[in-house]
Amino acid sequence: APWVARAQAKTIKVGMPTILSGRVAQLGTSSRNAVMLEVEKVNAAGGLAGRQIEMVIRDSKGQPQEAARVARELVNTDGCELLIDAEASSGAFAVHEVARDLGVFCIHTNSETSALTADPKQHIPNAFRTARQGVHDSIVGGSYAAAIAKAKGLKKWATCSPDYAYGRDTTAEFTLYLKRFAPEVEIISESWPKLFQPDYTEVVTKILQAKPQALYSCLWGGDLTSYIDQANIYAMFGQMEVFAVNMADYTALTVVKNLPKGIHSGNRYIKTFPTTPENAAWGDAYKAKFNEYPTNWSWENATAIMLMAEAAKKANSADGKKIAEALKGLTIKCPFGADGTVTMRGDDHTLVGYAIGWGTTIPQEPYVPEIKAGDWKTIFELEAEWKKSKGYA
Amino acid sequence: MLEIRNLVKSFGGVKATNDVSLDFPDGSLTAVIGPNGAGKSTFFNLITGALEPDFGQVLLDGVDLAGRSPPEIVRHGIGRAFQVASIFKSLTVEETMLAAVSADQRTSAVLHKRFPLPEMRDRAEHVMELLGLAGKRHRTAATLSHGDQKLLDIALALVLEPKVLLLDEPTAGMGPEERWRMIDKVRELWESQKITVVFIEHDMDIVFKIAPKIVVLCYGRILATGTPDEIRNDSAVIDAYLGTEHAGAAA
Amino acid sequence: MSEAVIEVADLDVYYGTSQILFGVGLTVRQGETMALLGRNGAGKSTTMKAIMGLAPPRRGKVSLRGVVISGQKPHTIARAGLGFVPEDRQIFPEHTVEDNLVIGRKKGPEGQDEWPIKRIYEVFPLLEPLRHRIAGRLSGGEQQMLAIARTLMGNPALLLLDEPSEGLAPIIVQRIGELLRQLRQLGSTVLIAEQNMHFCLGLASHATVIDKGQIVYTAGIEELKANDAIRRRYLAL
Amino acid sequence: MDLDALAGCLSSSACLVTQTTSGLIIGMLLFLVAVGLTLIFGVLKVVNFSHGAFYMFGAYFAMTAYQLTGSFALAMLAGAAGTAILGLIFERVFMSRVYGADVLMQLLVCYAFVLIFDDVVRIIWGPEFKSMGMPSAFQVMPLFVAGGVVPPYYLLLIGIALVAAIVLGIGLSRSRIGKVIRAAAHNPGMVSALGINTGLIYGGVFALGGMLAGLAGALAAPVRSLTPGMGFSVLIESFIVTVIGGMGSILGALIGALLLGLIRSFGSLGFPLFTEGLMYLFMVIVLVSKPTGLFGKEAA
Amino acid sequence: MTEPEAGRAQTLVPARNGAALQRYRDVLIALIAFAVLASLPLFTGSKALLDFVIRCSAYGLFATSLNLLVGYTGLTSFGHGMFFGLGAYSFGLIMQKLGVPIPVAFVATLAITAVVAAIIGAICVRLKEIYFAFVTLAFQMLIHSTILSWASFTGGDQGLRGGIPRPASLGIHLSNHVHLYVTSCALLILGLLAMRQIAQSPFGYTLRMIRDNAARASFLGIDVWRAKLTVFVLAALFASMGGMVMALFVSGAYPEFAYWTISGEAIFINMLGGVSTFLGPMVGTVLLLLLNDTVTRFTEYHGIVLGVVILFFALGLRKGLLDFVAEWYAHRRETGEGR
Ligand SMILES: Nc1ncnc2c1ncn2[C@@H]1O[C@H](COP(=O)(O)OP(=O)(O)OP(=O)(O)O)[C@@H](O)[C@H]1O
Ligand SMILES: Nc1ncnc2c1ncn2[C@@H]1O[C@H](COP(=O)(O)OP(=O)(O)OP(=O)(O)O)[C@@H](O)[C@H]1O
Ligand SMILES: [Mg+2]
Ligand SMILES: [Mg+2]
Repeated sequence: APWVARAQAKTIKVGMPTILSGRVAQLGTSSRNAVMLEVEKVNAAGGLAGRQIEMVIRDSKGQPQEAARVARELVNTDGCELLIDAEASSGAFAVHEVARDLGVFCIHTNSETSALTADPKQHIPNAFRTARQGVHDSIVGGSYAAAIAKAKGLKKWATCSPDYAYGRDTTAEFTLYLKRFAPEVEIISESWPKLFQPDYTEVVTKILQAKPQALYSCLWGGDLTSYIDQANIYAMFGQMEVFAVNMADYTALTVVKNLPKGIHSGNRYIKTFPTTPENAAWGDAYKAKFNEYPTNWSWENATAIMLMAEAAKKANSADGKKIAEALKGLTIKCPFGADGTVTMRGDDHTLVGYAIGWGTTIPQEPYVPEIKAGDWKTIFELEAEWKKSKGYA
Repeated sequence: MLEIRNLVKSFGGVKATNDVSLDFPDGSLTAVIGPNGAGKSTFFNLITGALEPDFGQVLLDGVDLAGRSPPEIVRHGIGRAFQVASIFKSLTVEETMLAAVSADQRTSAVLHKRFPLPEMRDRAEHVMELLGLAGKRHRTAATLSHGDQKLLDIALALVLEPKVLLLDEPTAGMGPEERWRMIDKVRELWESQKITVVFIEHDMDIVFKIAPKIVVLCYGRILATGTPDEIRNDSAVIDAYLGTEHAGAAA
Repeated sequence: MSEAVIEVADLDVYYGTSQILFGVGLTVRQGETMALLGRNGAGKSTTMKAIMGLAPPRRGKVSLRGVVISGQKPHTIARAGLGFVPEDRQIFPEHTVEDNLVIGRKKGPEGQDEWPIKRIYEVFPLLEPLRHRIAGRLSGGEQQMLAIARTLMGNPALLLLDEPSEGLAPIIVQRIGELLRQLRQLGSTVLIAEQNMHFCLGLASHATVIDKGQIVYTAGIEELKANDAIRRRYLAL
Repeated sequence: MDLDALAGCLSSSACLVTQTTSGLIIGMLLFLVAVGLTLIFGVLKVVNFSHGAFYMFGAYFAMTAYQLTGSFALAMLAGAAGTAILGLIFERVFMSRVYGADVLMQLLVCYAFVLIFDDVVRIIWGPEFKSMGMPSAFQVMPLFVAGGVVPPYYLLLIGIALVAAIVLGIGLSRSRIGKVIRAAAHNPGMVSALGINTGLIYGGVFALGGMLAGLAGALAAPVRSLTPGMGFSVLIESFIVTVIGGMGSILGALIGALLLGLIRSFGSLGFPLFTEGLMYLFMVIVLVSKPTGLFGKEAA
Repeated sequence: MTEPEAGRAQTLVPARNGAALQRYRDVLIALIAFAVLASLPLFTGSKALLDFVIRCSAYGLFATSLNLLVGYTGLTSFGHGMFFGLGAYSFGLIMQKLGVPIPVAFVATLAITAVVAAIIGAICVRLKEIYFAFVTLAFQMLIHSTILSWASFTGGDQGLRGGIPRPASLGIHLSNHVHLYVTSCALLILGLLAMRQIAQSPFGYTLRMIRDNAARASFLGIDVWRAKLTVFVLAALFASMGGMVMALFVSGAYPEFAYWTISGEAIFINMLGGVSTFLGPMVGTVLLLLLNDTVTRFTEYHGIVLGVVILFFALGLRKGLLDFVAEWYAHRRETGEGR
């Protein structure tokens, strides 16, 4: 019929609820930037199976009920056929329910909560995730930290992480793998500041009291920089080794004025890791266009567009169902891949093979000169074990 | 009969009510006078439960009410009006009356019927007529004149059909004409309703004219009790309160 | 005839949408004590508030020694030389007596400073021993004296007194009467609103009667005492 | 729950000193914000929901001044003076129009400005968080007092807050202007009838309150990250402080702030997962046993 | 007596059974409103419009219930949102963990809310004014903290995951969009009708007395504490209903539902719409949601836009929209009749 032809020819609308205001607006904005950067490329190359992508991006203010509302509206009113869910935790679960309800194709790009894809109860055929996963991070971080603990004899550890699911789960998993690789380690003190807590004085003094040899923290963003500033004036960094998984992120690295040397951190997005020209070029292109470095959320969203484009090509269709089918198990070339590729794992719809590693900071660019890459083989093994222990597999 | 026995109340160091004992027989009309700060309003507050006495008894027909809550005391039959008219500013006169009746009929917590219930009407109507407020039934209380607000306050006390009515300066802030109209109304009520009335008043012309019995409070104590003539000529009262203008000789 | 201290002309005042004053006009001259008489709700307090700028008039003007003051803020009017003692005294209950006085202190419009605190205590000897007491714990009469004294601290050219005898024991009323007579002898100009006729007639030199927001009668005090019709009709005497 | 840690700390003098000073530090900064709040409430009867925004502006002004001049003193001055001016304008142009209206209307105006101010900051300084950095003069080793650790910068902070507390406390109770302000709190109409410009007092009090919050923001800027909306959590805590202390009482704000600081510092030892809840619980307990806060006066 | 008074007096004198009539009128209006809303899906295919009405139901029930406290009783609660959250969570958890029929979960949630509200209310209503406001806020934050900390039960900050099951019962399939829509409308209308009845009952007038002058009310024999507690619990029930509608809409419950900002929004809605008319909060709800949905489409600086709109209401009208209209209308009628 003629109207089908017209529908085929017209643009395809992709809806994207994200957080453009409030405390994490910076991250939402960086997600939007990355998406726009990639969409331009895809459109220049002919679009999704011949249809030009038109992004419809809406602010959810970080409220789950708004995220759900916006997602529904994007599909029901604005005629979006695909969704990119660039929400943090609870918003992602809310959009996930919308995707379940409406059956619309959806890629979660920012939620690192493992359960979102690992838990079979959450599984729906039309939803995927391109965000890094907490458990992957912890396996790599744990083994890295264990090696240093062994080498330097760090037995007494303290933790200090934000008091919400991400902070608690990541910390628990990190210590799990740390102890697995270095059984002599003992956690002697735990602190759980609130998310967005402005003042960490009591936390800092508490840790100083405990006199640990090493400290693990998954504070991030402004909370991490506040914490560093406040710990600095207590001269804390000279007294223990610090492992802060979210330190090596440009949002934090470029902001801290007196960045202590030698903080151990996992990579978030950094243009020097993986050390490939593609990655460096992508980082520079982003910086040139938006006058700031990409964030962790940027690469995750960019990857989503790359995957969608590739899947559409494979399916030769922009239809959500077909893209979803093609996406399963799809491996594409990608600047953020550990070996130059990333894969959308077929059985649990989550991204694997992305670059993941740890290194230590210096106060100026490139900030983390050397990063030791994690080993995906170990990750897969331990992940499978972890899934079993959680009853997911 | 309302009997007060050894009532004591102090605020910090000040003994606002200091061992007061008084009897108010059924159907009596008594004026309470005394210098500013003598403890007159405090005395009323103690009787009505607004304040808890430190010591002493408030016996109404033999039941001790001292220390009970205002709603309980009201339900035993002691109503009061206030020195500064205490009303519901956004309700109309009629609504005010009806709501007060509702409280007295124990229907103030009824949820499933519409306000007003038919059985509230007659009493509210009666008291509005009695105090001449019927013509202003649809006026919001806040827009009433000062005198009408005081009347409404008294109407609130009356509509509960109390055995004892305490009026704290019912004529305060009124001009001479309204003052007399108000006090005539009080006397009329007293005569027609056969209730016990106790009122506080600073206008000696009024007090001496209508009160058969006068109690003088001073520094929390009873300085004197008696008929108008006795009080007028009591030298202690003249010194503490009356001054020369209202003293016996002048009257 | 002595100089007019305050002239009020054609004052209309509204509370919200209801008009309270209808073209009120009156004049008080130097050294006079003018009584503003009328029933409840006649508009006495409103007139005073309008003069003070606390109830801004919609029409008409108020001038103080020829200078128009209506339309100004209350504090400007007070600085121009008006002193106001309101109906319910409005002392500052949490401050001490002396603090109340200190808050009221200001120079007169011509920089005169006729009422240093020492003189206040001379005129109000009862206040001196109470100077460190918390004003909220004073008796009504003491509070009334304090309110008058506090206003005098501001060296007003004209004193507005709204029902100074209200709610006070007879003996206190008597004492305040004596005080006001004393002030009058000292040459103060006073506008006083009253319901208590005994009190007022013995004090004032002139009287103005207001009814339903309109001035209905103005005369010397002796003339008013002689005019039975007016007294009966408007003052219920 | 970790009551052993708490008990262990209570029996060690070093820990006691460190945690007490840490409570003091938290409390004093909170006090600076809360005292402005309580002052504004005490005088204007306005629950200033936009107070956190003044704290935020103080921090941003200080950061900008510091970046431009490199002088810490100028940065503090910019934070305090800038917010004072902002407070004055805010009160004179907007708040003064809703006096006498419903309390919730005033709240609404404040709330509108919370929204507006946050976006204004976002437009001027960007959505990303910033850091001012610690001036090198304070990048020194912390002091050791009786086994406890105290950074010199925090000593400065405590000093400034204490001076503010004393000056405000004495100023309000002794000076004529203080008496006038308290009187205006009670009865603005009468105060103006005595020849005092209440508008000026209101504006002045708002400016003073804003300035104190701004100063707190400026003092916090070197050790906290700056972001739009940063005033928010501080605001909630200052509300708890003022309510515990009794709305309108300066002494109450001081005691409330210190108590809250101590709860935080010792609570984080004993109840690391419920420190926040502890504050609310404490507030509930205080209000249930004393319905107008520790030093609050019964509303007349 | 001025003319308008005379006019009103006449209409009210024979109104002996006017009270009952008024109730029939309210029921009639409710039926018409429901009929109009329920037939909406016949005329429009716009799912967004239906979504909008569902959200209006949730927020409308919640905001109107707050007005029972704020407008009718003079109790300004900063923590009313706790019952919105409580409703959403209790309902969600019951459905997820017990799998009972929806009406059972509905009633059970109301029962839970009543118990919790009675306990919290018993502590709160003793306090006055700003202290009441803040102690309710403190309780809300306590509940919010609990939801966050008790992650094993509530899912912590991630909310109730995995959706709320919506099995059919009584022939209603809530997983069907239109069924959900009609059910929400029915709950809204029933809730509003019930609240209207409360407001116009003798108890409603007791509340007004307490608002104006609680001390005087107690001297009329009213147990002020009990009346306040009763309305606190009643209001909580309707807020909880709103929370359940919201939980059904998003098929989940999130800690944001119990955060203080949700209370703030309800206050804000009340101020926008007006607190002295019964339907003011409903008007405010529609206004705020419309504003929110349109402004967020066009700018991420919605704070400024929203702020300016609020300022317009607060400084320009100085009252809620419906209050303003009502006053304007009354004024017009008065001057009109005066002529
Ligand atoms: N709640 C209270 N707290 C402290 N002191 C009080 C309180 N109520 C009254 N007082 C004090 O008790 C004394 C008696 O006051 P009360 O109001 O009974 O006097 P009164 O005789 O009614 O005076 P007036 O004729 O002026 O009304 C006064 O000194 C007053 O300051
Ligand atoms: N705030 C107000 N709002 C509306 N009407 C008011 C207000 N204040 C006073 N009125 C009305 O204005 C009229 C004049 O009041 P005003 O107080 O000036 O009278 P007054 O002569 O001082 O009476 P009184 O002797 O009772 O003090 C009265 O009818 C009163 O009801
Ligand atoms: Mg009294
Ligand atoms: Mg008057």
